[in-house]
Amino acid sequence: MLGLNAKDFRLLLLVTILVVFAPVFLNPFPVDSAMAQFNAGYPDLMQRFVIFGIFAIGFNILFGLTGYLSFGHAAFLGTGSYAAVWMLKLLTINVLPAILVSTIVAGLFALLIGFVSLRRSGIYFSILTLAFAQMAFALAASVLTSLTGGETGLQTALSDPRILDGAAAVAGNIPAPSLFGYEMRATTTMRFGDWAFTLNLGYYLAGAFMLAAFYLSIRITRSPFGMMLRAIKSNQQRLNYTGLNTKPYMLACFVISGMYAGLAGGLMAAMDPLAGAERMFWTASGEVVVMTILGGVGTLIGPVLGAGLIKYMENIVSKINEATLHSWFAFLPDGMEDAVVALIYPFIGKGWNLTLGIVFMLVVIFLPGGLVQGGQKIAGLFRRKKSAEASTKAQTPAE
Amino acid sequence: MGILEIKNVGKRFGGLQALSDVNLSVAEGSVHAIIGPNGAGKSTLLNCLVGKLIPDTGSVTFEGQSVLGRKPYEINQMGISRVFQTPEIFGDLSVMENMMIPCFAKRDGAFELNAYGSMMKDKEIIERAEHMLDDMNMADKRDMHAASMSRGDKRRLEIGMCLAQEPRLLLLDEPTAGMARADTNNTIDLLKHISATRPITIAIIEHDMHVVFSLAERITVLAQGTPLVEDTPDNIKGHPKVREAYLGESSGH
Amino acid sequence: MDAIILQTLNGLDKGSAYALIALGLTLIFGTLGVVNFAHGALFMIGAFCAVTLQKILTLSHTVIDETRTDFLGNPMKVDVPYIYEWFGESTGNAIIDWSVPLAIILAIPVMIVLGVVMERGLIKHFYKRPHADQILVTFGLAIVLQEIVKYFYGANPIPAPAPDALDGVFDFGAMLGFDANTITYPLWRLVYFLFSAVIICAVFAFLQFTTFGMVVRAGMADRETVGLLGINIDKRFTIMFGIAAAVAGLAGVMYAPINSPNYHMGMDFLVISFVVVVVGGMGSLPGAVLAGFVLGILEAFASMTVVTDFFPGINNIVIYLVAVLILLTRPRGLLGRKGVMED
Amino acid sequence: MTKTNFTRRGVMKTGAATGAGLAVPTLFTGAAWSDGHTGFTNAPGEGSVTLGFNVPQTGPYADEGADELRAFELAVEHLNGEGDGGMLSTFSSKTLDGTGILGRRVEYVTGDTQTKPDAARAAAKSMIEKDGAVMISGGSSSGVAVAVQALCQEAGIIFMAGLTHSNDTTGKDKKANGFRHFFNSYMSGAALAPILAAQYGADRKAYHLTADYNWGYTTEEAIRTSTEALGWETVAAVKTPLTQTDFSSYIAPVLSSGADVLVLNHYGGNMVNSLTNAVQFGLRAQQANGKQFEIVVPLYSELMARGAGANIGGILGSQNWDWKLENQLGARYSGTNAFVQSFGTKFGFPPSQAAHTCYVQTLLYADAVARAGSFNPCAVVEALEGFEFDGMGNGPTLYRADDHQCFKDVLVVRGKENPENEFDLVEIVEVTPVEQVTYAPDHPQFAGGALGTCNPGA
Repeated sequence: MLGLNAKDFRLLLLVTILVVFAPVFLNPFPVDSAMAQFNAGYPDLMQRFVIFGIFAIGFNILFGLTGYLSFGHAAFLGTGSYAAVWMLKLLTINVLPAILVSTIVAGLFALLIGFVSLRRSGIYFSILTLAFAQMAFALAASVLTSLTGGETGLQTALSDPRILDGAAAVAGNIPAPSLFGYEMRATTTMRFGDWAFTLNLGYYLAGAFMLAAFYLSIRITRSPFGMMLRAIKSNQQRLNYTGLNTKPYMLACFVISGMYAGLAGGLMAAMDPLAGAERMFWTASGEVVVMTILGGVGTLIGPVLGAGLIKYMENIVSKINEATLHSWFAFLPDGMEDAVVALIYPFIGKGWNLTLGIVFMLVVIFLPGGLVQGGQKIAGLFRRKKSAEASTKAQTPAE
Repeated sequence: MGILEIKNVGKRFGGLQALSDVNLSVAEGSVHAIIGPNGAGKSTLLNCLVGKLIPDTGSVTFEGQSVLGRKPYEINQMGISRVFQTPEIFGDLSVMENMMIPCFAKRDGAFELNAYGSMMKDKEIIERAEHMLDDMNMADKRDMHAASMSRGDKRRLEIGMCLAQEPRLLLLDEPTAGMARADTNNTIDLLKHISATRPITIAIIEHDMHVVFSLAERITVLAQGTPLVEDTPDNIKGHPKVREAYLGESSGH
Repeated sequence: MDAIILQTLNGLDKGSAYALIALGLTLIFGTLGVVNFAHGALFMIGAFCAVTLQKILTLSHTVIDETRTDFLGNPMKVDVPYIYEWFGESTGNAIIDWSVPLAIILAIPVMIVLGVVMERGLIKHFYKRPHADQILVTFGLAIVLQEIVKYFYGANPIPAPAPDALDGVFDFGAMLGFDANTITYPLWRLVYFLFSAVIICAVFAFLQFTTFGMVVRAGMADRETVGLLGINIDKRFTIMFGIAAAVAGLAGVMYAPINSPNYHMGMDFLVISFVVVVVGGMGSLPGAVLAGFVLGILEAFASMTVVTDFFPGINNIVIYLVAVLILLTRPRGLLGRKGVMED
Repeated sequence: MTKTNFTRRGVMKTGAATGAGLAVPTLFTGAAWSDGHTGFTNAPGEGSVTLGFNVPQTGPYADEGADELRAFELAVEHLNGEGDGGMLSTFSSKTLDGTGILGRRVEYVTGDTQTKPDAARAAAKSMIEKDGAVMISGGSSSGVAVAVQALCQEAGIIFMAGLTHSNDTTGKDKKANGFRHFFNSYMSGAALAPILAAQYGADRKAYHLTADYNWGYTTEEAIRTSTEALGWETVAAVKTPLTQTDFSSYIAPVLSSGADVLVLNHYGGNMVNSLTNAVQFGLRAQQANGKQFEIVVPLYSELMARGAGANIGGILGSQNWDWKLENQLGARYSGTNAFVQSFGTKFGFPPSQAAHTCYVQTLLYADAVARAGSFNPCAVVEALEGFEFDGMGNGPTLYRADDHQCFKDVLVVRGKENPENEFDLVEIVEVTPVEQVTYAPDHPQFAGGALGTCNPGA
């Protein structure tokens, strides 16, 4: 189906179901229960899941397939965001041109940086990409303030010209990004008894892009081009002596990966019209590296899982405060309640970074292949229980 | 006029004259061995042929075209394939994929942005690759992880990958180094078979006299960066200069 | 002229911090091939050794002073350090005053133990794992170390001043024949520079002249061969890890008076120190030191207004710009060896 | 626009009423706020109202964020009639009676801004979309304030800024739904300049080091303009990178430049480091142009002062508020002691100016809602615009309608040479009366941008 083998198609189907029903899956707890704190099914976070999913998928095309570790990938995300916000300011509040232009601009930027950085390999390549991204950050935050809005970031404004639809704006308020008049923030809530599920247009647009990006990444991985990229990771020397020029392969891969990042940046701006310099800081580049490794390098679905986990921690665990803890454990006797709260408190709220660090270490120590391997282990357990059908199929790469 | 013509090639590394005034002609369709003691410049010469090094002086032409200044992949696309001392294959890929890559390189050239087509649906490539695996007697290893094979199989696969490109000249750099006797003999048989069944020229750099004398039709002896003699194996065996420079020390073979 | 001398001093001073951190990092990263994202955290912990000693020395018991009131109008609680009771107030104050240099004594064992525990307990299992896994585990570790420090000390910087005797400025002008007060430089920064020079020399001497150092150097060059010789290289690498941690920690202790330590100071240095190591050339200790000083001096000069007037913003990017230029013209950095971490 | 009125509490009620059925999305189109509690984003239900407190919990400003959070907690307590009531007793408006806001119990959610505009917006959005917050407050940088303010405008939520000092927040980036109680760069300049001239003389030569980002620019401009108007000369203004930690190479050339005052337009970690470095280089001990060399830090904060330790001794700067204000300058600043008392009793140490502004903002919001009789943002905006109040610790204060900036007295403070404890690090030098720091709404330093109209969302 769709040019995919059965296994890949099943994976795509699974991801599609997850994306479509995410508002349900992510809100498993009734709205007023104590556990509602763990619900993640609100528009902003769901948008972030899929957008960072796109970013990580794109990064994985580079890192997972070729083994080239770019430590400056956030630069393309940032460039994409700036390009998108400028389109929203200058051309139209419709998000499609913004997303398109952000992808193209990030691709061109990646072409430039890739052309230079790919002259080196290994750690030298990583440091070159890092250096370019840090320069982009530093300049965007200071000297280029007129172009980037500096540290505050670039935003839409009442005075924006918006050549195509500037006149149509409601007086006194900046129009929200929209798709042919349908606003990205348009939201409908469906209620089933105590449960509420939020359906948001922006999320579904971003989700559609994510599915397309995911599908494309499967196609790339299974294509001759993808095989060449894996061959570069495996043995670049042999590839050269097999009459293949690795340079254009690497550059094409780098540009594709940069365009994914640009798409993610463009979508971020389309969901929320703001682009800040800190999106290009090395920690942002490091974050996508960590997402990919956490999920499973070189796997198709891993980076999306990694992105989801980190964004979940950042947005859910950081919001649990002491008062919330007390409300959870109110059923315990007073002394015990305080003890339990005191025990958990360092790991939540302002301590969410600590939990994040611990999760990184636990995953990498116990699941060397990332979350995907964890999933496989669990799946393996179930399979063994079901029957002893030993599927000793040949190891398929890049699952 | 041979298929490969090396004229007056010299190469210097700092104070060391690695090659000087090397003249060599490899006849089309022959099996030509280049032997010599350690440090004689064999590997340097080979690297000059494949584009890894550029000689300071002289010329190297393949089928009348200069190879100098071209990148390894360009030289390969001209029709020269190289087998390495330790088998260089794509260890992370399956055997089949290993074989498909040279098939793509042969058909699509040095770069083709085919990022959307499915590799497993390219009938032409798959047939070619499977045919080559059959040829190499490796059809049963089709789905194996290449890195998990024995050294002999890796060598066999590497040679197969080179042949899949249908090169006119196959360069082998000590193809049996570090191999057990049985694997060595298998490799000799394979190369003999290749030479007999294909319109291909083979140039081989070798240390192991057993291999050299089993395979070569002509032998060039290299010593201190310069060719000493070139002749048939029988004549080389008895040549006093060669004994003096080389065979004396490697009589163990 | 005086501006140039001053900026050179600044460059040497920045450079010595970079060089010290990069030196330790290159022992781990450049030679063991372990991408250690926790190295910055080790530097930070070093600085907090100074803070901790200061806290220990000022451990107090509370006395209620009925004659004064606090901001709420209650009787004032006054903290009296125990050290006053043991040594008297003036000696006690003198000891507290010297807490940063004294912290070296605390930092050396703490850092070596931390380094060894880190290597034996964690890093050891990652030598053969991909770099990606090393990044994740050491990054996780860095966050955990950082958050532990934040939990106990807060996010705000904590001042750890230099001893009064070393807190002044040194007048170079008089020495070099300029007018007085034209070229003055903080004493403590000079101390820092000399201190790093001593540490750098000590590490080099250690590697050069001891049997231990010879084996380690051989192990860096060819780990397998040394292993075959029956020398327990792993154990020595553990010790090397401890030394690297100690170097980072000492760099941190002595840095505390220059900038008040805070829990994220390690991350601020992490990226720069990787750049320094790579620009110096993977696997080269002299390269790391050289690159540290080169980048430090260039950073200092780029901040001069004559330079920024000519190229606005250059002071924001100089280190990275220079790194790019060096890596493009010298494929393996300044003094790098072939084949280390190139794939 | 199809934006459903999404309130968790509301959901509960209607959910119960309609049973397990599938609710049809309700469509609201510009309902007038006067007819009650619908027609705007996150209209609270009958029982409670949720406020969102968005403060830095990780990163360099985490301690400041923690102090803001304490103040919010306290404000919520007082609004709900718990604790000693704090400033409710001194506040000139008497609509708040300790029964929550409009009879609804105040609940709150918290988020982590990480002092990054992106993260701050994510946290704010989560409060708006998930928790149904009807007002967002807090923050400790102007970048964050500007970003979150724009978000709140878009979403139809009231934003009560926390610590943000850049002119832009109520200048070129001002928004109808956003309000700032904290003072700004211009006010710092206007308040400091006369006192600097009085203390150090009118013929000083100043050297500016400025953090290379928006807040740095506006502060430098404000201080330069104000001091130059009084006769000072600006020798040089050098921008320092945002991520700089060691300022030695920027400090070293200061002495030889001919300047006799160094102005550090830095905040937070930047300021702690640059001031520490400047003192290290012996600037404070030097003579230049026959005068004592001086250092000025336009924006002071207690936490920064703590980080810089003994280095702040004798250094002048400005503050929005200080906990000693009422004790030292009398009843004009009433409210101060009430707040300090309840904060100190609960947490054991005096509050910072960040805590104060967050506490006051929460009360001001609650009061505006109570006076308007509605949570509708447009009603709140109307109630706050031009609102004059007193008893919140800053003396008589005006929330100006033109730009939603508070106008009140500004403190000039000096670092104590020998502080007794880590919470009493500055002494109040003088208070600059509000008239001297007031400016026209179209002042060039605030040019560009427009409030727009209030947005009730939904």
